[in-house]
Amino acid sequence: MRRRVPQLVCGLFGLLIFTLHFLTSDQAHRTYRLILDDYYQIVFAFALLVGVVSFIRVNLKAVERGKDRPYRIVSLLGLLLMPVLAMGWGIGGDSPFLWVFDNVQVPMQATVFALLAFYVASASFRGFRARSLPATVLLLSALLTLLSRSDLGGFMAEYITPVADWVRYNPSMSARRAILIGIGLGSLTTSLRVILGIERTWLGGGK
Amino acid sequence: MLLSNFVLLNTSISSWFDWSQLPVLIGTLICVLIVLYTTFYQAGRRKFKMREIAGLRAVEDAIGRATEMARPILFTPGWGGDIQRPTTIASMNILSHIAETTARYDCPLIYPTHDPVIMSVAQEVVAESYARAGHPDRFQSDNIRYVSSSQFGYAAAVDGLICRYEPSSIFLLGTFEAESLILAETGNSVGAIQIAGTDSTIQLSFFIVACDYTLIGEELFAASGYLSGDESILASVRSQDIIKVLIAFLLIAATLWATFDPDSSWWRF
Amino acid sequence: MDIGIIIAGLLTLAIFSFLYRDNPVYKMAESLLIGVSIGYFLVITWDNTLRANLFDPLFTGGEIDLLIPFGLGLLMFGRFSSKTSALSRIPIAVLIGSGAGVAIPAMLGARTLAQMSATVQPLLTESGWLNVSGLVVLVGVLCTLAYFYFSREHQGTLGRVAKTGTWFLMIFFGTTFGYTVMSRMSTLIGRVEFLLSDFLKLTN
Amino acid sequence: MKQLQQRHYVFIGLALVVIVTMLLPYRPEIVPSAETRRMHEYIDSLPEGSVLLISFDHEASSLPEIKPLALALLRHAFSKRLKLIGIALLPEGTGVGYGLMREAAREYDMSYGEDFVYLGFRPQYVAAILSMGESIPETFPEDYLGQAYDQLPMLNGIENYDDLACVISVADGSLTTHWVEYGHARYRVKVSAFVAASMVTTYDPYLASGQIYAMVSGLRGAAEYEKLIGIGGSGARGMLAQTSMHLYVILMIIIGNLIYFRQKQRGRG
Repeated sequence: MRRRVPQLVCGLFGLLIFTLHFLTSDQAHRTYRLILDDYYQIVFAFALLVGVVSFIRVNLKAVERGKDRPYRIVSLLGLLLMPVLAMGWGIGGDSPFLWVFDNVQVPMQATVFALLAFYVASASFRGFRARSLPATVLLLSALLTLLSRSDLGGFMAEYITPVADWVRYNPSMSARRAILIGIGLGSLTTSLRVILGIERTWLGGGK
Repeated sequence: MLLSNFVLLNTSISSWFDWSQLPVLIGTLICVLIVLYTTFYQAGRRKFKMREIAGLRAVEDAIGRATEMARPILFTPGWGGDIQRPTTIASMNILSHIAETTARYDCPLIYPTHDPVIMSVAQEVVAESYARAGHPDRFQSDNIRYVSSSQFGYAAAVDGLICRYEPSSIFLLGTFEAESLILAETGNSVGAIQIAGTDSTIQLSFFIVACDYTLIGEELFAASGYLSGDESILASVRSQDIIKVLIAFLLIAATLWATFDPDSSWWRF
Repeated sequence: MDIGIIIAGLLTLAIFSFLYRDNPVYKMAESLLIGVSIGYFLVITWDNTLRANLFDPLFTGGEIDLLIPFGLGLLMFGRFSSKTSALSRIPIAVLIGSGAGVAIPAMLGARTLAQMSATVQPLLTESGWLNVSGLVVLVGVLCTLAYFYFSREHQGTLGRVAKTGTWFLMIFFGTTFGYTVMSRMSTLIGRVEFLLSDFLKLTN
Repeated sequence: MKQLQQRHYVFIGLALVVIVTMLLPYRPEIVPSAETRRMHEYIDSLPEGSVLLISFDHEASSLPEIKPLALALLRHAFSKRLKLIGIALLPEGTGVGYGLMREAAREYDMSYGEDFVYLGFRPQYVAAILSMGESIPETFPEDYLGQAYDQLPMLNGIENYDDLACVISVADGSLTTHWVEYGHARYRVKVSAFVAASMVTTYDPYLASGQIYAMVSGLRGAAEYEKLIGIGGSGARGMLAQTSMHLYVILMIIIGNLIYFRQKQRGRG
């Protein structure tokens, strides 16, 4: 019962959505939209509440045990701050809510993102070793692209860039095509197994 | 009479069926038949064998290493996916296998995610694996946690977990975006053995450079079958192979056709 | 100076300090980022989804059919107790099932069929020359597909073809790496521009 | 410990390169690529009053790369007197998209509601894209500022994708894929893209197959577009730093290999 019902629901919804994809009637389109738009979002929103409660619980427990106490408190305060600001002053144009978003959250996120530039440099230093033939091909292809997209003028623009563009549009793209086809097939069969009820891992494993 | 009925039926079909999607419908039906054939007909007759994938042996090694060193394993499905994504399901399959082993050796398994639905499903999967391994008491649901839905909030949180737990093995299996290299380089700095696998083609290039082993695209789906030993997944890997052979023949035939008859267009779907 | 810029600048430096190593300043910034970003997401989800798409239309607009997703959502709360947690499988089943239903035509149509069609090109140009680029693409796709063939060990002819496939893969990874380096550097440029011109006022 | 230090030298070198080049006043010459020109020609060819849907499919964190791209597009579109509808598929891009549209609109004296509108954010991007194919007013009953859809004069008669010239996705990640796989594949809407450089190879197959009509990428693409429309911007400002950082990465790859080969030789000796 704990498995059968969800499995049945899953199969039915899968079949329904799949069928609706091929239909043109307004009713079909409306149902398609209702399920994919409203159902998805609303269930997700409730799941988020569950997730946030779990986050708070994990952090409160840590505060009790005294592990990393100041950090956990900062996390919890940050989490509390945003809804309080939103409830007090709204979330529009010049609200404190957006001010915190713009001056606290965005700069930190952008900086975490910018860390990547440094990691790219250290990964290039460490990972791009010509250990084998394929590794050498990888290295040369990366060097070619980097050179072609640097503004060094003259020789580069005339000879390197066309070669790099040819590589990008032909051998490089063909590999990505095959990866896409492969992933498409993998996703397709996984989805089929989900609808047919053969794939049950999401129910906690089906063995 | 019969003929007019048929015409009527035909026009009524054409008014509610989206004809531009016909190739997709035919393609799907062919694939369904092949999957059903390998899953229910062929699977009963012979055992599927699969070629060795280098990353797979590494998965076992990585689990072994963590249990030997008695250090945690960190598994994260990336920021890019949601539960509807087939890649996430494949990643859950591998998680289930890893959790079974960590349960047996009582090795902590940390699973941070950006998606509360994925968190719920992962808790079920891991709890069930611990029960299957005979150690339901060792399961700690708090180790499977929602960190933040923001991309770099998630990245910062996972980075923090990596630095503080110093896991011996890190599994980055799922759908990743730009956060991939942040996680992989931080993992490298604490000396963890790292196994990555994703359907995000861009991030593959970073994983190839920064991780110890990388499952490329479809290999992730195959790996989920190989590790779990689930015959039905192996059967669907087999069906993917059959479809691939069909595609290869179709591509060659269509190319030859197009070469000799450049005005043809039957191969444009 | 604008207090917002000072805070943003200090937090930027706090995150950059992680490059040296994990430290209390970074940990503080990280904890704040996690908390604030969850709070932000919570507010946005409340405003965009729960209020705008559920409670308003249901309670003031009288759209009773929204009771179904509302009920499904409430079942997620089953997770708060281990006795009722199995209830949450039903809404999850709806998500996974409908996701699979969408994915099948999408994956087959846009990924597989469209990519196949685009690969097919006449191998002779109009003037009768061999279309080298077209041939390279076809060979690349076929060899890489062979790499993803799992049913047999990669030995003999299949092995050689699959090995050629790995070269194509490596070319692709190299190109992607190159382009992504560009992108990552741009982000750092943006951050440094902020620090130099807005925060430290060294340039304008 | 030794690796830790090596890492730090690499970091310090990069920091020096970017800081020094940003402080220098030199600006290199830029030659627009064919790809960028194609987009420029397309927008240029649209008759006055055509409606474009601009989807801000990015996070706030990638603003440094996205802003010059988006501004170049908006300035060109407004100067051609096209009508623009803005939306966002990621919550963090919402405020950013609105700010950018207002900034560009001010420069060209465009008025809200007549020449451009901003509909705001919709969660679940796949669902949102599909839903707009059925009905934009039902997907966005009100705009970002809370005004009803039918109260905005510009939106009169705009029901779904059939009423748009093109969808332009301004993206830092894989969201454009969904425009292609759901918007274009199902509703045949024309899709073009302004994307972060990291996404270029992801979208190449779609560009080549015509599923994406035209694409401009990266800070460099922005600099090229700025040159085509004759307006300078921050794209051009960063180009010297960009080139120097590429050369730095190339240098790192070479030094890494020199060390590797020396160690290998020593190992043999």
